[in-house]
Amino acid sequence: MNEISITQILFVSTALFFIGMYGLFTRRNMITMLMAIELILNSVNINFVAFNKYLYPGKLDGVFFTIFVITIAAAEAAVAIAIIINLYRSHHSIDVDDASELKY
Amino acid sequence: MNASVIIFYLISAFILTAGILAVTTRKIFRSAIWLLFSLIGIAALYFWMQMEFIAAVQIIVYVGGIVVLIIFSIFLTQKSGDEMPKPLKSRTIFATLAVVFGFAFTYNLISEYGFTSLNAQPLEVKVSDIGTQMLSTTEHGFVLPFEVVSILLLAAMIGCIVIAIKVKQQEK
Amino acid sequence: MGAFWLIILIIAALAFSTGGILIAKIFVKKTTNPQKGQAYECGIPTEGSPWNQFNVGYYLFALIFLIFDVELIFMYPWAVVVKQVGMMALVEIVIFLFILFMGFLYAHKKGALKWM
Amino acid sequence: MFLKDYIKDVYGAVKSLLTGMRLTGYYFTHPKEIITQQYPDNRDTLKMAERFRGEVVMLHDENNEHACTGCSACELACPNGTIKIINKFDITPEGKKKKAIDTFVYHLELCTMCNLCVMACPTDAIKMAQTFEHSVFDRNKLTKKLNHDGSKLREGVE
Amino acid sequence: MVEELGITAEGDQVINIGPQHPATHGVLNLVVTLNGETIKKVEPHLGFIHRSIEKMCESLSYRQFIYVTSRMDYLSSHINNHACALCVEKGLQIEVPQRGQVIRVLMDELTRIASHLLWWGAQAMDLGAFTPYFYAFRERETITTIMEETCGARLTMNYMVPGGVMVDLHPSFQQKVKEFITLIKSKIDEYDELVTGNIIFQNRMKGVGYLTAADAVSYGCTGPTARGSGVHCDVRKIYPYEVYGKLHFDEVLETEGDSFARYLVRMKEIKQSISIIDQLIDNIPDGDFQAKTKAVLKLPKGEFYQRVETARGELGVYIVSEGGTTPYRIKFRSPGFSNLSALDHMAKGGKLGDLVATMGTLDLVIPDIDR
Amino acid sequence: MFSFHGITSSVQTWLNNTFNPTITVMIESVIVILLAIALFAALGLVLVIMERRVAAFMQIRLGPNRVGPWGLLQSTADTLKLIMKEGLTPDGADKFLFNLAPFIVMIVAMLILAPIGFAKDFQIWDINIGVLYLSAISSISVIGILMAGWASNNKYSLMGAMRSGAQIVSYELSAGLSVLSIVVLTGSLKLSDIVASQENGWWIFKGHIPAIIAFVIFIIAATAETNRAPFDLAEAESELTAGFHTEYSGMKFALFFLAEYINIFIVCAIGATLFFGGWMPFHVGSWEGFNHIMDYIPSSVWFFGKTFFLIFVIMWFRWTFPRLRIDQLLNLEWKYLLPISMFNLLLMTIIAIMGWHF
Amino acid sequence: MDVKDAVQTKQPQFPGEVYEAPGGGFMTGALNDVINWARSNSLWPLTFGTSCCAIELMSTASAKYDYSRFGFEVVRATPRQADLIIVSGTIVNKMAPVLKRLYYQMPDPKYVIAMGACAISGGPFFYNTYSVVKGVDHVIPVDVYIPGCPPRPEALMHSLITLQEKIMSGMTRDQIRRQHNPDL
Amino acid sequence: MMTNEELKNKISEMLPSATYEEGGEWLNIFIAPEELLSFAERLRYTKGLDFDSLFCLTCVDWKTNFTMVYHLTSTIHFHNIVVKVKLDHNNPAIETVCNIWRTAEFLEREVYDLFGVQFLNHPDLRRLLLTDDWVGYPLRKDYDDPINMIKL
Ligand code: SF4
Ligand code: SF4
Ligand code: SF4
Repeated sequence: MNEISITQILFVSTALFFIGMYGLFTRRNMITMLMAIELILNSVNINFVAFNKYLYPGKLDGVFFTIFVITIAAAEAAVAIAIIINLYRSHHSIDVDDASELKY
Repeated sequence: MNASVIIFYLISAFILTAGILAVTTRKIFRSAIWLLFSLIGIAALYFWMQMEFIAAVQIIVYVGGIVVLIIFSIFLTQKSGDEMPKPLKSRTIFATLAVVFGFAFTYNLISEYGFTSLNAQPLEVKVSDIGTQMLSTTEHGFVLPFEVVSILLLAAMIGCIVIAIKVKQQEK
Repeated sequence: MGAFWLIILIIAALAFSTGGILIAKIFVKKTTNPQKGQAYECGIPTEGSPWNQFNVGYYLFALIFLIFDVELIFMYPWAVVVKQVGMMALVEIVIFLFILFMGFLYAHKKGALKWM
Repeated sequence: MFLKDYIKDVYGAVKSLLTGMRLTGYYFTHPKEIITQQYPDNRDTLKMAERFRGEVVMLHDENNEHACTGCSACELACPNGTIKIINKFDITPEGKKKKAIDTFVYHLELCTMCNLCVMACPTDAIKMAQTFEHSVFDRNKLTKKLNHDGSKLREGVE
Repeated sequence: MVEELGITAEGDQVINIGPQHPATHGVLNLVVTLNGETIKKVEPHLGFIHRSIEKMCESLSYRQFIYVTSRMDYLSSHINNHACALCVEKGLQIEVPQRGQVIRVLMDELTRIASHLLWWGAQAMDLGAFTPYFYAFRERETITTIMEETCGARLTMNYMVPGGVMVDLHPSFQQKVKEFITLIKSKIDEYDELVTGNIIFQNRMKGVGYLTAADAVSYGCTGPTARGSGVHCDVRKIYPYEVYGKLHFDEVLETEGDSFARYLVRMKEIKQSISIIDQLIDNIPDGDFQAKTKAVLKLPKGEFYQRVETARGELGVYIVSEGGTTPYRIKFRSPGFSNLSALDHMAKGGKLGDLVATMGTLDLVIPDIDR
Repeated sequence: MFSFHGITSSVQTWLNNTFNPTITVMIESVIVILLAIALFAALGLVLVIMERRVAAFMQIRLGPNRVGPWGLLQSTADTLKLIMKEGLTPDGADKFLFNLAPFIVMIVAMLILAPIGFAKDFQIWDINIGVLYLSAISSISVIGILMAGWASNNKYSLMGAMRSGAQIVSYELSAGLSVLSIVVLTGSLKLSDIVASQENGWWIFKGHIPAIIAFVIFIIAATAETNRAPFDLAEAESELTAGFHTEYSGMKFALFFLAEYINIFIVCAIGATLFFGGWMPFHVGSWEGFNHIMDYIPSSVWFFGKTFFLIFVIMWFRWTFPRLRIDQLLNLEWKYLLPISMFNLLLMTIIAIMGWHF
Repeated sequence: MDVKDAVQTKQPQFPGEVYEAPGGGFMTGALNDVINWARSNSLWPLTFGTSCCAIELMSTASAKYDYSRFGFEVVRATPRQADLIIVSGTIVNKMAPVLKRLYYQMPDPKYVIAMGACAISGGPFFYNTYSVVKGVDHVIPVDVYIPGCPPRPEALMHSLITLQEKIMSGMTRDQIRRQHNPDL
Repeated sequence: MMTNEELKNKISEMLPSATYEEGGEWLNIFIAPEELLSFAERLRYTKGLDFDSLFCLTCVDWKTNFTMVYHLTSTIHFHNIVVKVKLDHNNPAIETVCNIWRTAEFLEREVYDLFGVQFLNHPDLRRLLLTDDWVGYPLRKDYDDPINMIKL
């Protein structure tokens, strides 16, 4: 375990972040975009945990932040999906391009 | 090179491959499944970092909740068997370039920065510690966020319901 | 070294399943005909694809579940320390649960927990 | 008020479920209620009801004689052509031609055990047997000849 | 909430239920349009067991055609045979001797109990409880044994002939039936404990598959299906045949019109049948069991219609005779056919699980519908 | 009386003395793999034959009794046959996911085994988040089912899968809450701690009425989470023919079948651990003599005895009750089980804080 | 419709496909015996009943006769998991393609029992009917025939035992036919 | 409950053109095909008649013509009548009654399937029992199918 430095973990999280970014850029489907956002949030979580683990091993703040991020991610996902489904029902499409004229 | 390192590389490779597949597959259901694997991989990473509690939370919330919800919404909103349209060429190229440069830049920054790794033996994160700190009302306690979370959840729930039921009025 | 045992168990599961599936692959002689691979639907050819848009009547339940699920994970650390912290923990959780229960009642009242 | 109804609901539901479980539990703990007859093992003691209709047989006595005159009444009575009577003409000692049965073809695979042929037979030459173990691998095996080889009409039966 | 949540036609799935499906009790094909779990339309496709019985009967003699009819509604095979025999007798104007009549009625009622028992087991099985099926068959086996002793077969007895019954009762019949009656009276309570009172079962059955009385009449529903909606339609009461006119029994009526009402009707009908058997079993008159008939039957020119009450409802036999030895045209008005036509109406708006429950309470026998 | 503790430690020391650490670990892993597979196979065989015999006795018949002595080889024959049966993959299916799904289900079933204490000191990994780990891992299995249902390209499968998704997801809440009410009492998530805390009496006896309510809710939720009747909507035979595994045949089907039984075993094992003290013998407060006698029965016997008792209860449910409808199923959870278990948890908290339990 | 063709070209030969007993030739001796033993003792029937004979099939399942003693009670509703079709009842022309499809959709090895007069030959509906298939062996190959209308439960069990014997013997349909009629 | 005589009088009032056939158990009324729909409506809704249940609908092939036979009963008064309509053998067609008695929808489909009688304005006239590609109408007397029908 000690042979893995924090940089390596950060590599993973950064890569994951940009993978999420890529998805966000290329996908036009709201659900897939939501998935990409989840990836981004997760990369952040990895960072929190890694920092907590390697830099402040005595504290728990990173852990708490992670938990709260997960909580917020869940709430966000729930609301986002409710919106997506609502949008689908009124527009019959969940493509962002189609929904751009959305007023409310 | 010991077992732990190998496992770390395996997990990382798994996370990244699954992540890449999740954003590139054109079948939306498979995309959700890859996302799921990526998330499970992240949970495994937490396990590897001996943050079992976070790992379990990750699995419960993401795998048991969010992904199931995403899958349901996939069924609800589209033909899950159809391939999604290919993203525009220009957009793909732009996205790839942006992402590669961004990544290179960020990673460069990270590796330049010398993290002062405290070599204190990492503590085992006990659930009871989390609990005590969460409930404590002292300066480092998290009781306020804890209660605020409940309000956040309440708000989210009401939001969902309002949004979902809004259609009801529209239809009438 | 907990994660190690998990991997061992995964290997066990994989070995078990692959072994079983491979035996049949190797030993069983198969017949083929065009109908064999088609979807089974009581013996009548399927009309339309199941991979069409499908109305999942229970997605609202899943939405609400997600909220409660998150609530549940906050309760695990709480439950562990309840005995040490004592009355304070009870008060805090009662507030916590009460707020959520309001949401639950709201959902109930709005009919989100009714079948649709 | 609401709470009271709620509790009542739950109580009633649980009670009804427990009643059901008591019944199945009763049968589980009382193996003597088991009514299974173990078929291939009870072959010796298994007795069919005497009216049970398993297949049509032709009665032959010890002299290998039967009572079928070949009148075809059964063939006519049979609703689905299970019986085919093939007649031949014997020359009686007096030099007269006499109709006699050559083959009584019985298609067991068609027969529906309806008893009409037996009722139609004027001489009671055929009757229903209680056998039932007719399973075969080959459908052709089910077409039977009911009169035994070399059998002949019993004296005095018209 | 169905309309309220903006359900689109895009979410519809068309699903085939049957022909090979455990819930259709045979080879019925229901093409169900589903939206999520909610049923929008049920379209029955018949004919997977259409055996052309009506055409066949045109070439069978009046003695022979009766046996085919026991293959129609094989669960009430006796009653089918009874209807045909009655219709032929009506044409020939034969009076069946008292003993014959009583035997016929006894057999009818035993058949009805057997049929309802089977239905009860199958209904529970449709709803996912397997054990009741075995209990129901235990009692049903007793009936089949009694039948087998007297009639010689377990299911397709072919016991009724024009003019009476084929053979006399088995000597042990009376005693065995009495034993059976005492047995089943105690077992019915068990059934109630296990199924009728069960909260899951009640919730599954109550309030699903509504059928109003007017609809029931319009769809031509008969038997327990219609009586569950409060339609007075028991042929045994309205147009009594054989000795039914002299017997005391109630026509079971429930007014809710949902699946549970139909369920209750059948359960109570078992009790009514028991009481009929109770009345008759000690009073089987002596005498002939069969009227004298000619060897070859010829119906006079004309049309004859006879209706009886089978376990599923009103069975009509319509014979058009040209005066020959075979019917010119024969038509069976089968109860299941009309009952099935109401299924779409009953199942619409319910869940997939309700469809199974509703279909169960119609007690369909597919060969009876397809003929 | 023999105990696993002795065996495991002697094996461990022997290995440590004979080989170097790496090889020791490898040998140990092989042993664990073999044991796990053997346990799986044995459990599958035993549970299937048990279910069939239990069903038969409740249904006043004999059940399998002709294959092998008393029919004990029936499930062996079934398994052999299934292994030797062709495994079809439908043409229209998403082949990759279709073939992956049974593995997922299997892996999940296997992973849940890790923290379960089969006997005294016989546990693969006494993970410190114990019960949380269990509910986390078990929530993955829903993905396997959803995957199987979707990939089959069959309408029945898809509907079954979605039903089971909604169902498993919902009942996780009340299962979690009832587990929590025991955690409140023990103050630890570790399964070994939970077992240890029941040394002088099982929680179901010590925890007053709330423990009993929690137990009832737990067993209901467990039945629902394992897709067992009366909650077997995912494979509701009379509605969806075979639900999510409609298109599976041969060994792949067998894996689902096996996983179902293993899951039953696991939830019952959890139930036994939480409420009946796991491998802990039956102890009554301070009756030293009595407790001593009870200790003579090996701990594994206690564990399996309790687990099989719970399995029997679940089978009893299955062979007694009709199936619920999907909306009733969700109703039951959201209208009854969830509020009751929340309330129950608060009660339990009060008891725990006040120290009213024994 | 393929049935009509099958009926039109009424072959004197056995109409179904005949293939070697699976596994045959590859493994020999004891292993083969074990597999045949497993197969013969674990016949899972498909829920398939069309008419009256299905009721007797149900009776066979019921407590008094209880074919679960042989391990047959695992009735699968989907052909993918079934080994055996008991064709209990009449097959009409409209049903024949369905039956064929169901048979085809079963994974190998698979067996068929024709139960009752109708399934063997059309039985009571052999003459003067325009819609009945005159024997299901025009549609799918049949292993065991049981006459009767309907065959009583014991008869059905006898046929299952017969089928078990056949599987144990490891012989193909063709071989058995040859054994019975050497001149074929 | 009305006797056959009373019914006959009542119906003669309603539809003078109807003819009657004697001898049956119930009153047999012959009417012309065009009159069927309006007559049926009146039978169904006239107070005192209330023939609300069509319990049997069939057709008889008399080689020269088809006769549609409607057996009606009233679940209020319990009287029965039989309405018969003669149809042309070459081109049998008649109005549907499925708006009056819903059960007629299936029954008419069956008659269409087996006899080939066209029901005008029927919502969904398809084959019911036979496969869609079946040739011929099997219950007609002249139907012959040498392949499937083995004559005894
Ligand atoms: S069996 Fe009887 S009826 Fe038949 S041919 Fe012989 S004598 Fe005549
Ligand atoms: S029992 Fe019936 S079907 Fe069989 S041969 Fe006799 S008359 Fe024909
Ligand atoms: S053989 Fe007889 S009992 Fe069996 S299906 Fe045919 S007619 Fe019915």
